[in-house]
Amino acid sequence: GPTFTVETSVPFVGHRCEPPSREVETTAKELMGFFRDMSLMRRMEIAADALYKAKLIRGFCHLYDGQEAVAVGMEAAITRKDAIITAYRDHCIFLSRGGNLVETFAELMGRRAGCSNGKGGSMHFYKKEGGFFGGHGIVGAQVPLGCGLAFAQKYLREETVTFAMYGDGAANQGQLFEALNISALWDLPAILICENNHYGMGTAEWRAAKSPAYYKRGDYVPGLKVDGMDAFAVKQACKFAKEHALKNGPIILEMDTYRYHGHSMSDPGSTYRTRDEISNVRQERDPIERVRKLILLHDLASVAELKDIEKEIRKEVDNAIAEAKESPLPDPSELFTDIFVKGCGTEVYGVERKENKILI
Amino acid sequence: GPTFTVETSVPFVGHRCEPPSREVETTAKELMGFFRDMSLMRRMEIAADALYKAKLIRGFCHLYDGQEAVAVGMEAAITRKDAIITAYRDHCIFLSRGGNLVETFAELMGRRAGCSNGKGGSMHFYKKEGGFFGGHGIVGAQVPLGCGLAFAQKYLREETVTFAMYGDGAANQGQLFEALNISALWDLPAILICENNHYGMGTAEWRAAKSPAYYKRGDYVPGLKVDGMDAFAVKQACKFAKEHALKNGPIILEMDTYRYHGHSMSDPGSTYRTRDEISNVRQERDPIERVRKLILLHDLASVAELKDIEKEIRKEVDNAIAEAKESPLPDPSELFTDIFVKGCGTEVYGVERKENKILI
Amino acid sequence: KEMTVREALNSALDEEMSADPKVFLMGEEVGEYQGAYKITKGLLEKYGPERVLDTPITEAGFTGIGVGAAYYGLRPVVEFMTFNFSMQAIDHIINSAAKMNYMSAGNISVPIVFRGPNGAAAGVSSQHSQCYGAWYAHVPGLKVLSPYSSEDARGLLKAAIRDPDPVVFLENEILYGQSFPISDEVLDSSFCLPIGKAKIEREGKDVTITAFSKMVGYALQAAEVLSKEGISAEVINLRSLRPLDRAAINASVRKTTRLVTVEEGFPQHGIGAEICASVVEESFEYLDAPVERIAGADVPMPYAANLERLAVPQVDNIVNAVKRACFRSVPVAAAA
Amino acid sequence: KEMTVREALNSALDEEMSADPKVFLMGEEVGEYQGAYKITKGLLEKYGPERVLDTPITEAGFTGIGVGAAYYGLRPVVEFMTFNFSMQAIDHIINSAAKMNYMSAGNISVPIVFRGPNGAAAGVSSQHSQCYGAWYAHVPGLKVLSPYSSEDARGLLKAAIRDPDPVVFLENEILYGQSFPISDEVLDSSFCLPIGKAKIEREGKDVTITAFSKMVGYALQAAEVLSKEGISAEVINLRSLRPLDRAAINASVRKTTRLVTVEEGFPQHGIGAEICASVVEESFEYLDAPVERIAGADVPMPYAANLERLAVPQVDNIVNAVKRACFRSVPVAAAA
Ligand SMILES: Cc1ncc(C[n+]2csc(CCOP(=O)(O)OP(=O)(O)O)c2C)c(N)n1
Ligand SMILES: Cc1ncc(C[n+]2csc(CCOP(=O)(O)OP(=O)(O)O)c2C)c(N)n1
Ligand SMILES: [Mg+2]
Ligand SMILES: [Mg+2]
Repeated sequence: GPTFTVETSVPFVGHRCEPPSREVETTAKELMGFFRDMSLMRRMEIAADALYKAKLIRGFCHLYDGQEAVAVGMEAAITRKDAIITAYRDHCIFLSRGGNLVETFAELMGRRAGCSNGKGGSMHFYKKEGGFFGGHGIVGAQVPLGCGLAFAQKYLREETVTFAMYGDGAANQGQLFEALNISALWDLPAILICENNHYGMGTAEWRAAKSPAYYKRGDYVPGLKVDGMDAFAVKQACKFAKEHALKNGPIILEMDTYRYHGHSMSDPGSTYRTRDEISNVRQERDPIERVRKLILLHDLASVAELKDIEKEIRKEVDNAIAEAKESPLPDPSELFTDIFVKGCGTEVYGVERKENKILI
Repeated sequence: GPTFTVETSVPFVGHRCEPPSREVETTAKELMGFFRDMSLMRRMEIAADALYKAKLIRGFCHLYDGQEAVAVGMEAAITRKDAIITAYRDHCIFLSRGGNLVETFAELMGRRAGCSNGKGGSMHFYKKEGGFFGGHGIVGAQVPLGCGLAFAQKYLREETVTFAMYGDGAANQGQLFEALNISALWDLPAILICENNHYGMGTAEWRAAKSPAYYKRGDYVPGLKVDGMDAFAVKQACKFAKEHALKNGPIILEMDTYRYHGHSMSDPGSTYRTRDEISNVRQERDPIERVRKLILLHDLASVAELKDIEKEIRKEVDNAIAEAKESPLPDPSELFTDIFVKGCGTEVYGVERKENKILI
Repeated sequence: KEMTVREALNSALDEEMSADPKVFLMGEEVGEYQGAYKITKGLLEKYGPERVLDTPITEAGFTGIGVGAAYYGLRPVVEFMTFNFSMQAIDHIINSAAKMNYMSAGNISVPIVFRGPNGAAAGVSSQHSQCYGAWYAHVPGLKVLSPYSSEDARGLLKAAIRDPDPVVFLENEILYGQSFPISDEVLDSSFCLPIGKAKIEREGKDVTITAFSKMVGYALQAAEVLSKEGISAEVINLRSLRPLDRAAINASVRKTTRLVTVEEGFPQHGIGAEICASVVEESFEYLDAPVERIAGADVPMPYAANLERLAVPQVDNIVNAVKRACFRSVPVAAAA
Repeated sequence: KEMTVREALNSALDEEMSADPKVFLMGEEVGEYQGAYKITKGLLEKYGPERVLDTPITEAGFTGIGVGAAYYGLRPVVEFMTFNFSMQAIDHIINSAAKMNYMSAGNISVPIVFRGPNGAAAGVSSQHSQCYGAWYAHVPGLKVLSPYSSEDARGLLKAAIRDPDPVVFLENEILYGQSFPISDEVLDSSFCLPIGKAKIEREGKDVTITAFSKMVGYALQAAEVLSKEGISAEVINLRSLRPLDRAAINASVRKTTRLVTVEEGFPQHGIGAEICASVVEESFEYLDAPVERIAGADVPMPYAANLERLAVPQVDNIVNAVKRACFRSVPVAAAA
């Protein structure tokens, strides 16, 4: 289809770099795709919330609703040969990298059909063949890991880049500064994506960071502040960053975004912020509504057609859940698989070591 | 005696702060004291080198010659109620905090009369009653520890500050950035002293740091670049920093300095830098020669009188070594002391646990 | 009277803060959020932000600051949201805290407590389920405590805070909400338990079961089952992993002649291995059967509910191990 | 022919780098400085700065980068200047590397080697002397190797680099300069040792001595002394701490009926504890005497030469322990 341009919600703010233009090229297909993909993510997370409340999902479960524009905008700017690594809030990134709903729900419920065969759970989704390296539970650890992916890309002369995603809370972690220094010294094609949703658990950004201007926190490393609720701004920034990183090494993108849910399922998400704050963001900045408006503005679909798509998605999600529920629990023998790629022919022990051991 | 002023070698360079004046007040007594103290430090370190070569000192031994102006300038600006913590290159700081030569040499030789009763060795000198908290072997770890001392000073409303010293190599450590952020959030009276001697072991600063402007590395934290070979510049900067820290929280002072010796005794110190570089620093910037010239310029002592002081120091050092050598090795029972302040009445085991255990 | 472990820990913190102005709390979400697991609930309000400090998510930085404050003479209580995150700061626990009094020949002591939930919770997978008991108890200079009941929690935490040495205090998330009967003596603010002493939770004569933390409850349940089958099990609640109460353990085994060790952590170089070695060293001739070790499976913790259940000891596993130690027949386990 | 352990390690790195372009080295001073202990000498010159990378002194950062590169399929060899500094990066070794293949159900494997000197050197005091053998061997998902001789060093390091899983490779600084006889077979570039297999260094029939790293040499010296007193000791060089070669250890003890374990690290939850437990579990009825554990003293490492000597096992200690295990009389130790 023909291309046309949309303008980002607000200008980019650069740190040690000339920010890209606010005019973003797009197509009808892309716009409709953004709508569909973000709506699917939204619906999937809402469904996960319900499954958790129904006790079909256990432990931690960190939902991404509100932040969808970051996932789809980033994906629109890159290819599957580029790598992404993120923290525990990983369901939607998995989806954007080619993962499917059944793998997602099955993993969340600890079933065999899950993307990690039920062994990883909510925080541990991976899809190496789609350039997705997880899914990490330790705050900040994914940043050096991501720089390591970028190291490998450069080592192998692939001309691809890695996006390492982390939160505003994680942005204070020392290992991030260590990895950034090394990445800058070695010109690694590493793009640090700070998803600033303004809270790390119950702590507002300014209580955890003396300087919450995360796009500047690389100091000697360039940065860009981006409206993370605007998929087109994200896309533009990621394109810019990829070009930059291949030529000049690391760059930080701060995505100004918001999580609608609490931190994880045990957090109501309402003790450290006001309901007003949340509903204001929903009304003024929601990433899906923004795209819906653009679609209507450009007459690419009618209100009713968009509703139909949403209905379809709802069905898709319901079907996936039903299918995932059909998937059995992992076979008990799975307890002992995947410890190593290559066993050593020695015994591995279960709880009752006298009775419960196998050779691997 | 009457005060007069001397000018620092070069202007200070400020980062997010207005640097202090180059005019430094001093007295004859202070100048003579600087000469004496730095000469003593120099001589002590040279003697340690010889003792190491005579196999009387074992393991690591990191010498401070070349960097003496930092120790004496800092001490001149503060009181013993202020705290200092440093890394393994700690002999001279111990001295500046009131430690004596016999304790130093005895510790280096692992004798009972050592400041740590021979149990710590070169890297582990302490003198809590003099406000000296070590002596740490793990690169960078002393920085958060120092910020913790500052936390305690503030908690106890003491109106004192802590100087946390680290090298250019250590300056890239993530925990430094973590501690700085917390110190800035909590307005801790913590002064970070980066002793930039331009090498971390065999690695030149620019090979280890994308941005070797260490006084700026606090980003949102103010900093000052100081000629660390000029005791008066150091004194002026430390006075300035103490006032700043009590009012506004942390600040970084980068001391431009140089180590004459190799990193530790196994490093000849000449493979990664030229002999020319070293001798140039000795000729142009030596901290003792600088003070000697000032003394002569102001007619405070004659060339011969200064030589006499040096001779005296030499004797003092020799005597201390002789005395330290008289000190016996620790009693074997010391193996089991100081594990805890308060034992639990349980057994502690030696190598042969059946034969060699005691109740503590 | 009953009290949950959460209340026990909270009241211990409260009382020690009120008794000694040098005691303060720091950690992620300990203040305004009232603690990720609500252990510090109400303390910010009561003691103010100077003594209850919310930190950024930077364990190395804030733990180093805590240890430094202890060098200066304060008494920090550092909370790790879970002990998994203590690995980010472990150099400060080992090199800055544990070894300091020794290498300074007593010049600088380190009165600090590191506390938080340790080991497996429910459904939190590989990175959030590790037991650090054996690692910390490996290291001289540390005292390592692990409470089971509300009495333990109060008495040991108060002891830890009052102690002049660094203490690692390993709690269990699943126990936080569990209620235990509690006496007036234990509720008294002067109450304190000795460090380094185990508690015989249940006397018995046929076999000794050692356990700590949540596994004490499982061991007691197993003992109940076994008593119905005529086996009298003595259950030792270790309470202190370092120093380990070797005297109590060996005395019990000399009486019962049989030993089953129970822990949720990984087996190799675990708590059970040390207890076994201690008994072999000190009471070899008393042992009438091989020591039975029950431990977490030697695999990273899986998420799926059925695998997770297989990965940590259940009451049945303890019962089976005791029967093997007593040479009773045991139902054949499902093939692995 | 003879070869030092340093040369053995260097040649193993060289050969594996030349065989597989995905192998690269990173760490502090590994390049221009030729390695703090010269293990990587000449490799920068030969393979260039893209494959031999000097890092800043930021262990968490560069280890994370190494692990990430391994996720992508490279084969990093990460040097810690000493393993004491691995604590700064231990979260990446445990949570990012060891658990990854499991929690991703095999989607992401981690072919990486973490290597460097471990344990006590000479006169380097508390913070620079810790043995991390037991800690790492506690954790599923890791393979943990510790060479003694030049043959071990070559064969095990080559095996580690070729292995698709994360390997912790614990060297010993004092052994670097030691020479060992070496055969043509071992010198061949195809030479490789199996992971998980111990080596009987010396056959014997009266007592089994297990050891690893530098302590193998001490155990062999002790065996020599003992043979003169009519005691025939079998010396097992563990080589692999995880997986532990329980089969070899138990087979030997079943033959000799007596066991002495030797290690330089801290005793509690140490290597000896696990070996003792394994033998009690599998060969209890064969044991004719209590197991004797020889280990580092349970204190931080002191600096003074006399205390340091008391803090780590000496040949005499091993001889004494063997005699006790064999019920021979032992000279009375100096009172502690
Ligand atoms: C090292 C470490 N410390 C603490 C935690 C517990 N924790 C998990 S998520 C989280 C908050 C992180 O906030 P942020 O980085 O802003 O990401 P967000 O959850 O907002 O996406 C905390 C404290 C952890 N997982 N790892
Ligand atoms: C965490 C850690 N990594 C590595 C080392 C080994 N090491 C000791 S000193 C040193 C160089 C430090 O250089 P710098 O910070 O510039 O201080 P300087 O020695 O120049 O005073 C290194 C790498 C260590 N002690 N701790
Ligand atoms: Mg956040
Ligand atoms: Mg330096």
